[in-house]
Amino acid sequence: MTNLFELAANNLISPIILSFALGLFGAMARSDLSIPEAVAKGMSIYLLFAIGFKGGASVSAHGIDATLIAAVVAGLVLSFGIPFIAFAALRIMTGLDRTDAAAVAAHYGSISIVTFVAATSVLESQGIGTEGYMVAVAAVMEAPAILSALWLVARGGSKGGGMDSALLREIMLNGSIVLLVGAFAIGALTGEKGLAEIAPFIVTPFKGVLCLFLLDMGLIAGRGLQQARGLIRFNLVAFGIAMPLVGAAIGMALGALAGLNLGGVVLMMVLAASASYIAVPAAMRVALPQANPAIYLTLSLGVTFPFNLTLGIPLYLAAAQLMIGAN
Amino acid sequence: MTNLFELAANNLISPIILSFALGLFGAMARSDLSIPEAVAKGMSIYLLFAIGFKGGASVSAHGIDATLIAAVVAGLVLSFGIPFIAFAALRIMTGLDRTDAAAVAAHYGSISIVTFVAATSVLESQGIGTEGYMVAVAAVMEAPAILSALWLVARGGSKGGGMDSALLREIMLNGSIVLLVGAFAIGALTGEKGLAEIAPFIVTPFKGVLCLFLLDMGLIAGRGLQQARGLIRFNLVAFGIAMPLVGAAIGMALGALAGLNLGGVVLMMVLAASASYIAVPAAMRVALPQANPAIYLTLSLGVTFPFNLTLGIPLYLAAAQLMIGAN
Amino acid sequence: MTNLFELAANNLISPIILSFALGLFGAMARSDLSIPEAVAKGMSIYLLFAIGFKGGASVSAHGIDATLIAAVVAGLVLSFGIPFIAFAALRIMTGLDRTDAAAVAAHYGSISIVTFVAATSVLESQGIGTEGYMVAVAAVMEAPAILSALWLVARGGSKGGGMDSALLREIMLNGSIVLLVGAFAIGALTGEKGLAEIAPFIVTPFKGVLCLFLLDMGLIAGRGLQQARGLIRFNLVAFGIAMPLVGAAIGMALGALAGLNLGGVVLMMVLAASASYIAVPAAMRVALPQANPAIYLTLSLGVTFPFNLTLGIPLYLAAAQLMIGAN
Amino acid sequence: MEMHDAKRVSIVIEAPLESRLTDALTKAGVTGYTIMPVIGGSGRSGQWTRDGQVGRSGMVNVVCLIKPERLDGLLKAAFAVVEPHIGVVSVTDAQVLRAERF
Amino acid sequence: MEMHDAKRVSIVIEAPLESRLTDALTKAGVTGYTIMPVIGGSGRSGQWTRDGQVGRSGMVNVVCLIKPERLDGLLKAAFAVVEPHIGVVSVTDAQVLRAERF
Amino acid sequence: MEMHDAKRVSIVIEAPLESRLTDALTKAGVTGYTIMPVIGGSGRSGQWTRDGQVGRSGMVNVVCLIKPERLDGLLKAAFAVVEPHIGVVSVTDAQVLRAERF
Ligand SMILES: Nc1ncnc2c1ncn2[C@@H]1O[C@H](COP(=O)(O)O)[C@@H](O)[C@H]1O
Ligand SMILES: Nc1ncnc2c1ncn2[C@@H]1O[C@H](COP(=O)(O)O)[C@@H](O)[C@H]1O
Ligand SMILES: Nc1ncnc2c1ncn2[C@@H]1O[C@H](COP(=O)(O)O)[C@@H](O)[C@H]1O
Ligand code: NA
Ligand code: NA
Ligand code: NA
Repeated sequence: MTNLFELAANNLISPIILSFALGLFGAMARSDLSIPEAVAKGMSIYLLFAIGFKGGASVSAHGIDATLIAAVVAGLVLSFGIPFIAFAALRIMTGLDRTDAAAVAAHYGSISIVTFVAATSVLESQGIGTEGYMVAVAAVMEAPAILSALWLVARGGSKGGGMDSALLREIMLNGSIVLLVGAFAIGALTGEKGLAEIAPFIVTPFKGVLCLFLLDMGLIAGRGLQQARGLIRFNLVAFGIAMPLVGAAIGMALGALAGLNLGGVVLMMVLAASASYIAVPAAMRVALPQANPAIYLTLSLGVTFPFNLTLGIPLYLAAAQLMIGAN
Repeated sequence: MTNLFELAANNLISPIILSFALGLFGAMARSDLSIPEAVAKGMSIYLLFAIGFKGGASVSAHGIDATLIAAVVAGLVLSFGIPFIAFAALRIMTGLDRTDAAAVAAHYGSISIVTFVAATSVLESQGIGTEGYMVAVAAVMEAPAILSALWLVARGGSKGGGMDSALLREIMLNGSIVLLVGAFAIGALTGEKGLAEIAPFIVTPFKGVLCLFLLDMGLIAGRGLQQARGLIRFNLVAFGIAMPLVGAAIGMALGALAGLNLGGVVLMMVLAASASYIAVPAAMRVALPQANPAIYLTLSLGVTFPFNLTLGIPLYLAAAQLMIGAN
Repeated sequence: MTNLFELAANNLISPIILSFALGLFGAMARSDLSIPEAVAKGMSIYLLFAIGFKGGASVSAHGIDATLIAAVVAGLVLSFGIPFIAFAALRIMTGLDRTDAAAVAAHYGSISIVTFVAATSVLESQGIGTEGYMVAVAAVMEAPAILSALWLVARGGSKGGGMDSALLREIMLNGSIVLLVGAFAIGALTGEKGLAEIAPFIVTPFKGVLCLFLLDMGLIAGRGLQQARGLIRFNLVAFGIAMPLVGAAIGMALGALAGLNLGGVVLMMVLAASASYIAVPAAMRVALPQANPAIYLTLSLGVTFPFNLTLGIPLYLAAAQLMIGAN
Repeated sequence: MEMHDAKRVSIVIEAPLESRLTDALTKAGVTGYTIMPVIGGSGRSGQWTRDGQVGRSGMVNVVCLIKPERLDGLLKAAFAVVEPHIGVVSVTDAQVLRAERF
Repeated sequence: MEMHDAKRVSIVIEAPLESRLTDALTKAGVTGYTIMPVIGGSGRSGQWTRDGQVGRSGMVNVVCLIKPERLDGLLKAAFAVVEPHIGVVSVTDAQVLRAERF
Repeated sequence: MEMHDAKRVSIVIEAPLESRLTDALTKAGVTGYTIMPVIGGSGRSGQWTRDGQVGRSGMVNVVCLIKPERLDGLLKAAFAVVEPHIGVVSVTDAQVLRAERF
């Protein structure tokens, strides 16, 4: 278990985590430090393109192994299923009404690609390999949770859980999904040769860009937390920390069942444990406008995201090593 | 000729072309994927700076050879002359009126720097050297076509082909020309030493940035094509594919006449074959407001640009190799 | 002294200086070349993060030496003190009234981080080492000058030199200070290992980004100079060149007294000689709205900045070598 | 210059709903609109800013000039979209050149 | 649709003063405002543009819809902030949907 | 607070014509204007958005507050620039603080 503490400590003083902390501090201290919207969006496009491409190139190098289908199915099950668990937990643990609970649940069924990226870089630094197609698993997990949440609301009879075909298309063809899957396809098609051509852009400077992006996430999370003071009571915070643990546990089971190797299982845990804060909030504003964005944004970006980033990832890795054995 | 097919196939599965295709797909599927305007402009500034600087540094390394003047003159002749051919072809082949035809003609006399960059990178990957000053030729070819087009309109007696001194200055001191020529001058002055200092910024990550830029071009072209559905009839599309072939043929003749080597001739063909979609459209909005932007933008960015990018460049290279012999 | 001329010539044909000159030319020629605000801000965030991080990593590598405290104190003295000298000089040399003179004085007491960066890169290219904590000295010098200037106005009895606690917090927690100090802390905490992780982002492409940033500074300075034509009389220009020389002399004395090595002394001179054009102008608009921004912006960005960049830095280096001896 | 009476309708609406609103306006017969950015704001649902945002968040301002007689139709169409959401609809009297365009 | 009279106040103010202005508005009882970007302009203090700017420069436009009876309070609060600075305050008559929000 | 009658003229014009319009306004004696960004729109010439654009495309909104008696001169000047182009000119009644500035 010293291993775990070492890992956590090591993780905590990485430039990536400290950049997030700096952003958090800047926001809390009410500094006017901010990253222009266009630059933040540009960085997120860069990150999605790079992670997708690298995943595709790795699939092209190592071949599609038999577990790919199993992993994708596991991802779908998680994304569809986790919202039900989250919803039940929220209704029991917290005073949230059906709509707010469903909206929060949608976020936890979906994923945070930045948490995924951070986990990949921790695994890399430990020399643990991962299956390239986990990127595709991440992509398929973005949307289904939204459907489950809307079903939960509709079942409750409340009006407004509006899912029409326009919304469905928007969710499935969401910019981040198209970019992630598209870059994955390009990486898979052009393979190692394509990767070699653009590696000086998407591989070597990647971690540095991630630092600036996390600085921005820290600023946004910090400002969100300040706005939401008073709203976020103890029970909600407890949910925001307990839920990723539950998700990770289920993710570990399904990942192992699907036959993933150690790195893949950890990534599956991270996907299950992380909560969306980009695609799902926009969909919720359209489909569940009565739900309070301050609640779901603060929980996913202000509580669960930093928890996963700092303690979650090393914990999931340690747990996976314990259960599955080192590689 | 297997060479040509191999080359074309190779070109078609490069990350650059596939990124463009991804953009096209995203737009066609009506995904909300988009690149912020500021980021797109930032990338175009980066590309112009990098290409200009590298051209200048290469001139400083290899010296100004005797063909420089000839190449510049050839470029001027092409930019002034091609609009007349394009105009005649449009009036014969399509039902465009004088103003629309002249506006389209201006675009084909001018150049697309991204097509130029893509051709340079194909040549590089084939180990074919190019003259650094071709960048300067590209710069001088941006503007003259506009003058020819306005003259064509004025000769027709229609009002509105307004060219005043303010417009002339705007065209000649257009941001992209100033940046391209300025970076070329900086590259020429600081030479290999200057290039070495900033190569990790302008050389190694260049291709990756180009991918993201082409993703954006694909998005814009795709959205333009959707807007213009119905407007773009068969004859116009035929023009958009035939005209670059005609341009390339003339470019090959003049490039060979000017004494350029194989790579230089191909670049001259590409410059002649490509159509502007940045500087000329803005000038047309000022000088020929009656001309329909949907026509000239769709033709240059939606038809000719993808044609050159995918099939044109390998074709021009194969043709040049056939006529001039491999270097 | 040939050394000085060689150094100056060398400096003048570096890509960095020529990029600034290109921007100046573009603005003067009234080209529409411009860099989007978001991209310019993005680059400044990148530069602050990179310079801070590298400073911190270098402190972590070389240890905090005894002169750190002395250097910080020297920086504070300079930032508090220089405004008094500048104010007196302005009142004697120029016709500026008390408020305008105080506003200008605040700029010269504070610092220009880009000039600091440019100096660092000249020193590096000469193989002269610098103390990493000079970045921290730069950070502490940003704000105190503002207090001195407001005191000068208040003492004169004119109303409007308004310093309230909100303004004080804004100045101290200004985005650039938080980012610079924060990145310094991250660099110091993660050390050489952290630096190695993100060096391909913050070290290798740094100079290239600096070129584009200086292109932008040139554009802004050039447009400012054009706006301010007529306003900037001979006496003001003379101040804008004499003041950095005075500042550098005092900086040299205090730097040597603090026990800095050659590189550190030069940086201290550059900090003393340079004038702010980002943080201080915004503070002046709040605290001294009657002061004319055209005067202080043109002096600091249009006169002193280019002077330091081109002639100042080599001059300060030569002077320091003369007085302190090579390393 | 000859001016013609018109109404200027300004709708501040959440960005994810932009295309739904413009579709509804188009269906209601509106011949044109202009979309203007909003960088921040404050209301009953709190304060917000665009700074550093990555997703489709914040609000946009859709501005529409129309003939006065078409106001009611437009407002009904807009209201159907805005109603369950946060957002602000305001109307001012205006005059336009080239009325044939509206 | 039922509309309610309101005033639309638009304040173009220097960006470094934005938070001071919105704080003053909030203190004066304003329940909401929208901040819109400005990319350039010209006035007695010269011409400016946002292009390439790095610091907190230029102006922003704070727009506020309020009940007519609150106009005077708002203007007093705004004026106290704007007075020593460059900037422009204008008011237009407007009508709003959902007046309970203002 | 003392307010003064004014006209608020808003001109949505193609970006490449911006400097021509502001030059014309300045020549017509306008003492100030504010330029606001536009991120998209729709009209007879189709739909457009700024997203991902590289060139000087799209439209901008030039807003001008003036004394009522100067309206006609301004409109004539503006119309001379806008006339052959796409674009929209609208005028609303407004009131301003600090009228000496206009
Ligand atoms: N009185 C108002 N005047 C101008 N804008 C407002 C006003 N109230 C709300 N808004 C805008 O509408 C958004 C949502 O308002 P609300 O629904 O009150 O939270 C705010 O963030 C503002 O951008
Ligand atoms: N008459 C006006 N109409 C619209 N905006 C104006 C006007 N006068 C000034 N402004 C804006 O307010 C800013 C400062 O104006 P001034 O204080 O006159 O320099 C200008 O840069 C414009 O953005
Ligand atoms: N009725 C309208 N209301 C508001 N903006 C309009 C209107 N009509 C046109 N516009 C704007 O003016 C641009 C050009 O209009 P048009 O000339 O009709 O294509 C459009 O893209 C819109 O940005
Ligand atoms: Na999840
Ligand atoms: Na051409
Ligand atoms: Na100084």
